[in-house]
Amino acid sequence: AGAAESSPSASPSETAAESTLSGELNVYAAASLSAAFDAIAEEFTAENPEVKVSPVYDGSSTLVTQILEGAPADVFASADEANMDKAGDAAIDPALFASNTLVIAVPAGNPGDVKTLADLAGVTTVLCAPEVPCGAASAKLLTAAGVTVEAASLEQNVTAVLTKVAASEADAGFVYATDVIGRDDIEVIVPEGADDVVNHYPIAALADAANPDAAEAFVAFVLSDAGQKILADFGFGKP
Amino acid sequence: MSPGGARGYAPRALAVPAAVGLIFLILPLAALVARVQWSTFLADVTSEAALSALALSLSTGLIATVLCIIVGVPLALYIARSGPRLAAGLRAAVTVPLVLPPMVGGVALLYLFGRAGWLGGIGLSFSTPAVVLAQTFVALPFLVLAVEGAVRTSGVDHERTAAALGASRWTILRRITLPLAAPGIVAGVVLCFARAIGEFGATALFAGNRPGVTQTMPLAIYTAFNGAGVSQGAAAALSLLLLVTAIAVLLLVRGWRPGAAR
Amino acid sequence: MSPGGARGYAPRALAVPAAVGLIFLILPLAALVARVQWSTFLADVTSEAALSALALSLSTGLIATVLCIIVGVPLALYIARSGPRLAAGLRAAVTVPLVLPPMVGGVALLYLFGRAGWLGGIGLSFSTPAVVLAQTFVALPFLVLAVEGAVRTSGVDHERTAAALGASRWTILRRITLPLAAPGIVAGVVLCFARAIGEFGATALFAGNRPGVTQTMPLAIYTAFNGAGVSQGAAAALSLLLLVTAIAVLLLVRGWRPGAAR
Amino acid sequence: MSGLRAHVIVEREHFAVDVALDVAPGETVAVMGPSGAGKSTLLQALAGLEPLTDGEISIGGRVVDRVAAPRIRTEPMSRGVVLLGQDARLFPHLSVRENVAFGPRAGGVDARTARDSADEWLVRVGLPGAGERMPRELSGGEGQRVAVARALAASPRAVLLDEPLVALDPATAGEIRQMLRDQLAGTTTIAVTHDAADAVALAERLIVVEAGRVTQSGAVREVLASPASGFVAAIAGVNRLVGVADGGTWRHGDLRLASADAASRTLAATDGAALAAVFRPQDVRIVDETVTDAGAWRTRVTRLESTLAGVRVHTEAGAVDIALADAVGLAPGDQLRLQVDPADVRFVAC
Amino acid sequence: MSGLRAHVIVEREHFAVDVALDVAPGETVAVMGPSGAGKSTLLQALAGLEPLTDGEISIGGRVVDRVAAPRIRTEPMSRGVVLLGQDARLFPHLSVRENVAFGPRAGGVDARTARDSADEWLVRVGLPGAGERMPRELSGGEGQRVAVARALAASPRAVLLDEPLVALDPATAGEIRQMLRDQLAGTTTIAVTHDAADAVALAERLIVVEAGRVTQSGAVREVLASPASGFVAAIAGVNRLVGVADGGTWRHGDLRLASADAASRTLAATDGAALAAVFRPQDVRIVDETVTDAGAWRTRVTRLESTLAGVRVHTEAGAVDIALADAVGLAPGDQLRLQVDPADVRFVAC
Ligand SMILES: Nc1ncnc2c1ncn2[C@@H]1O[C@H](COP(=O)(O)OP(=O)(O)OP(=O)(O)O)[C@@H](O)[C@H]1O
Ligand SMILES: Nc1ncnc2c1ncn2[C@@H]1O[C@H](COP(=O)(O)OP(=O)(O)OP(=O)(O)O)[C@@H](O)[C@H]1O
Ligand SMILES: [Mg+2]
Ligand SMILES: [Mg+2]
Repeated sequence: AGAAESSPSASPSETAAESTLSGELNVYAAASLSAAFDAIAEEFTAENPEVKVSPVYDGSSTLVTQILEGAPADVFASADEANMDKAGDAAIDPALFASNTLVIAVPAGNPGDVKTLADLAGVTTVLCAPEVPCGAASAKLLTAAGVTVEAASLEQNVTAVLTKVAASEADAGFVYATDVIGRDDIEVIVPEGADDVVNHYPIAALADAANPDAAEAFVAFVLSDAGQKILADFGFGKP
Repeated sequence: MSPGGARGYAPRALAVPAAVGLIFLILPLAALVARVQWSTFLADVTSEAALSALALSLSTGLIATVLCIIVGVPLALYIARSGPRLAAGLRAAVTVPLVLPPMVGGVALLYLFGRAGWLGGIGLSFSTPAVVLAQTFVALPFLVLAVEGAVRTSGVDHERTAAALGASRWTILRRITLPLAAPGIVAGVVLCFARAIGEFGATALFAGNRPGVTQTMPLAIYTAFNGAGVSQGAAAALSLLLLVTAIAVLLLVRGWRPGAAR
Repeated sequence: MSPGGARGYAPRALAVPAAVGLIFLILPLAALVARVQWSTFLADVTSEAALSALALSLSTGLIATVLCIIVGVPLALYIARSGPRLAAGLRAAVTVPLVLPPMVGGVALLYLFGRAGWLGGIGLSFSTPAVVLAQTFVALPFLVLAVEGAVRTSGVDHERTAAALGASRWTILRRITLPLAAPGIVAGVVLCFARAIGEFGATALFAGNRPGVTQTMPLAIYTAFNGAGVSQGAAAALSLLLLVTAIAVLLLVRGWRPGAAR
Repeated sequence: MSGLRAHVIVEREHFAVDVALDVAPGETVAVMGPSGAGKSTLLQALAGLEPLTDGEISIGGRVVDRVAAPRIRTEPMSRGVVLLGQDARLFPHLSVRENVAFGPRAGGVDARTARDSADEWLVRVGLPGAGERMPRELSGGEGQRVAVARALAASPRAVLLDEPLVALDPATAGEIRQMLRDQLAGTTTIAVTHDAADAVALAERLIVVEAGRVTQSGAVREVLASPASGFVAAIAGVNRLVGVADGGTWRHGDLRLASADAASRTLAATDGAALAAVFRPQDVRIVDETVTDAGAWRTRVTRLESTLAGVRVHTEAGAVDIALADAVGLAPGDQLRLQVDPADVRFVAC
Repeated sequence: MSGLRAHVIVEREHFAVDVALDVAPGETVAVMGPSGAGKSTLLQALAGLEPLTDGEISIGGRVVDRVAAPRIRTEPMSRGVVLLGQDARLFPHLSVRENVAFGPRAGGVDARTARDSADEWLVRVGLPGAGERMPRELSGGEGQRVAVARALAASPRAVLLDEPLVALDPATAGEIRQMLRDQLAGTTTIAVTHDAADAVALAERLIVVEAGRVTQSGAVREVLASPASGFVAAIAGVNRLVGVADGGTWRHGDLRLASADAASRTLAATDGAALAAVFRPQDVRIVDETVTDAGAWRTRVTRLESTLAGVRVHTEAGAVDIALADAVGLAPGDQLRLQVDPADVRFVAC
């Protein structure tokens, strides 16, 4: 499920050769992108040594509010399309650059003995609130599977779900695949039908960018093969 | 009380920074109110979710405040009457939950009372008592420090006089110490209640966000704010609702206007 | 001062709730400390990001506290010396930012100082001054209410005596009013600084989360906590760092141990 | 140095002060009156701590307080008047020396000079070396003396003293009284006191305030010698019986006194009017029932009071001082016959 | 009703109290002493507000405080003793009635009864109808009286009064003194006072405390009549000159007094020893330089003090009371020749 409104404009090597970009580049990215974007920023800086990338990570809705109120952002990478939509005209031609799928996280040792989506109905399960992206996705997944889960709590974000699971407070919860990379206190079960409920990440340079050229270049880099490879390394799916 | 006397002799020029402070506190609120979508305001604040969150906030906030008073006033008295070294240590301990970002406080509570925690047996998770506990944890320091300051300021002379008249320790507490420190205690209770009712981070992590059970007003506001596709008007409306209610409660509490003395 | 006297006559049984309160405040912290990953602890707390966040937190926290003192103490004095009705109204106004979930406070500040805001021209948002402003906004009420309680408790008699000795209003303020209310002012400053340094919600929204510029310790903790793929050990370690530093600062401040009187 | 001229009217719910006074530059005036008469209220109004309901206060010829238009209200600190209040109210967070140096410091004196002058004042009030102590480490009398030192150290144009010698033993009080006399010579002073000895020792004039009004005023000894009210008689320690002048004699019940020398003019001039007879209890004798001389009367004992000199027997009509031995067997309710030599009696209009 | 027996030792940095006393059940004892002598410290220790450094206190035969093992320390509220402190310290947040009713209420009396008894006490201290007022609406003397009422209303087994009549005018003080006498009859009482008249009127015995020690004690009049120290002479208002007994006469400078009747035994018994001569200033006369009779001496004027009766001339050796007119032209530094009738002199061992 990719969107092809934008195409990679230049290969990384080309950019490096011609690089006349400089200055500071403020990248506002969803918190779940932090690890991946740190790596991308490093790579990007290697190619554009005069550009200093300053990533700012927070919840997408917080970031979009700030952008609308004049935050000095050049690039906005949202964790969902709804928040990118809120940015409206402030974002120039948003492009999808990654996707993420839900997994069932259970505490190490799986005390609730969860194996399938159906098992969630019988154990303490926490979900994201339906208003937030991960909650909407979880609901979609459960509905598709025909499972009704009485959530013990409707968490505000994925981290809260993870925390509850890691603390064995809940026996299971839906989180994104990328959230559990490298955690040894959590076990992951990939539920059936997860691939049908995919969350897409859009990115865009911003109309008010103080450094529009670099912003455009950064967006291009994320969408380039090099960028995509890094994202894949951090568990993100193809856009 | 002569007016001149009761007002003391603060320099008049202080009115300037005082006004600056007041304006600084009020202006953002005005900006917030200006952004409320009045078209959906009524619907927003009378939605069942909003009202149940409000009811939950008020009830848990009040219970937490009462709990804070029960354990906090004794703790404040104890610190106020300790020597300087012990008092400094105790104050530092009390300051801890204040400095901790509430979110971390919530995690700490989870580690303590969670299923896998040291006191996991209590089975508090995802329940209303967990909300109260989270609020108590973050609000208690405010009560303790404010009350301690007031008790220390009011001194022990009147307590000694009461003891010399044969009053028991409990009588002294009830009729002398607490009434004399009343302005400070009122301040402490206000701080405590306000902090409890506005508490978000610790509650979100420790108690979770279950409508009707643990979804307090701040959680509802946060949800509204983060809700995809929803404008922030609802969040502003809910904030206003919380604000007005909290202040109404505070104004209703009789002690809130301590006057000079009864 | 005789020890018996200085300690007053609080009922001994109060030691029980006081101890409960103290334990309740300390135990979660212990649970948190128990979860710190000591293997990565040193690396976590000495990372450049952690240290720059800490420095930013301390500097902005201290500046915000100073600002709060400058506008808050006058405001507190003014409220303390007002009649009961006016005082109640002013106190209600001061309570506003306290009740507002900090995130909403951040939104309000953004509405006020943001691009489209009434004071948008100043261009404060998303800069270090914005952090200070956010901290001041959320911490000011604590200072004001605590100081007001203390000033009210200490009364005006000594001010009148000083006036009758020919002291100017400023002299009275500096040498009588403030020293007499010192315990309460210390309490207020502690509350204020702690709240400022622990401030998260309003800062996150109003100032943003830019490392080195607006990423204070609580934001760094939040980022560590929310960052994908990272365990919460780093967040716990950072919390501990913040905690220890804040308490060290508070213990260093001389007035923090007011003793009985100078 | 500046005179003080005032008409102070302060009205409270159940009480009003209405006192006019005029103190010449450098003069010391004593104010006496029963408990609750309004003395402290008067001083506080003069100092600017109590707002006037009406009236006017001028100090050194300058109006500092006026209720009528144009309204004037100079703040306490700008009046150049120092008030030593009835409570010592030392500043608890300042050392004794800092307390005493407070006034000079507030008046702009540099720290060193203020400190030295504070130490001198502490010597004057008999507390050398107490400078480092904190107020809570002082006894009641020591605190009172520090308060006196603090007030005087402020070197005011005028001083208002509200019972400066209270809480002091007679020996210390005598020394401080002497010190006040020396130090206040030439300073306009109003001193409220409950001890006639203070008034006599310190003041030129005495103003008696009762229930908010001036009931008598004049040279101290003159006022004490001709008490216009029972209160003044009590502070002067004399009997005061109100009777009528009646053809050259004075009558009160069965007591008749003929005019003796000096009093004759008064008696004659006020024929038919109420007139008070004033005489000292020590000039009264208990006499036999058989004595029917002039100056003898029958009365009933109301109470016995032990005094330093012996026993004062209070009766329905005057008190009599007797020796301890003579009081044996005397009890309230007993009938007595008393006598006074008309030569010892002063007649005072009332 | 219970006696009080104590040996109070309180040590402070620069000061120590070491006083033993024994008050019989129902007895009233007065304590006098210079400012800072330790009187208030003594009362506070007895009340339990000041910890003992050493010693023991028993009330009604029960030990309530003992430093030596087995350590005992009964709290103030459990001693059955009420202390009226030197500061009135009314509870500012309670009405006058609630202040007075505080003790009874704390003692378990029901609200109505306590209220009624408070009103009765207010009548006794001359403040009927003041029950609804707040302490800050009282004058100094009114506050003092409310504090007295509050202390007595607590109906204690023993009462400790620290200057109960301070801040009161003589007329009111007389009434309250009488009231105290009536109300405290039969209650064990220790009253600190600065006024010998209070001691005479209220107490059977007088204990003089100077610099933390008892310097004299005994029946009130007996102590005042034979002052063992300058302080006691000052409170008794008498001259006290220390000289030596020398073969039946007493010498002090050029003053020689032969034994007069009663004193002869003392003089003879203490030959060669230091001995104080005690006589009243009003018994001294200023005489011509030519008078060389016994009982005359030369001395220099140190200061003049105006008194109610006239002028008291203080000299290097004793004071003399003279009439106002006679003081004209007299100044400090003048040489005088004084004389006293040996019959008016008491000799006191020292
Ligand atoms: N703040 C007040 N409000 C109402 N009445 C007051 C207030 N202060 C004093 N009074 C009353 O005013 C009267 C005069 O009080 P004031 O203190 O002037 O008396 P005083 O002459 O100094 O008496 P004392 O010798 O007892 O000190 C008293 O009846 C007192 O009860
Ligand atoms: N808390 C204290 N710390 C140190 N010294 C003190 C303290 N309280 C009183 N003193 C000293 O102890 C001595 C005795 O004080 P105390 O109050 O007993 O005197 P007092 O006899 O009551 O005098 P007064 O007649 O002036 O009230 C004084 O020298 C005083 O300075
Ligand atoms: Mg008075
Ligand atoms: Mg004393």
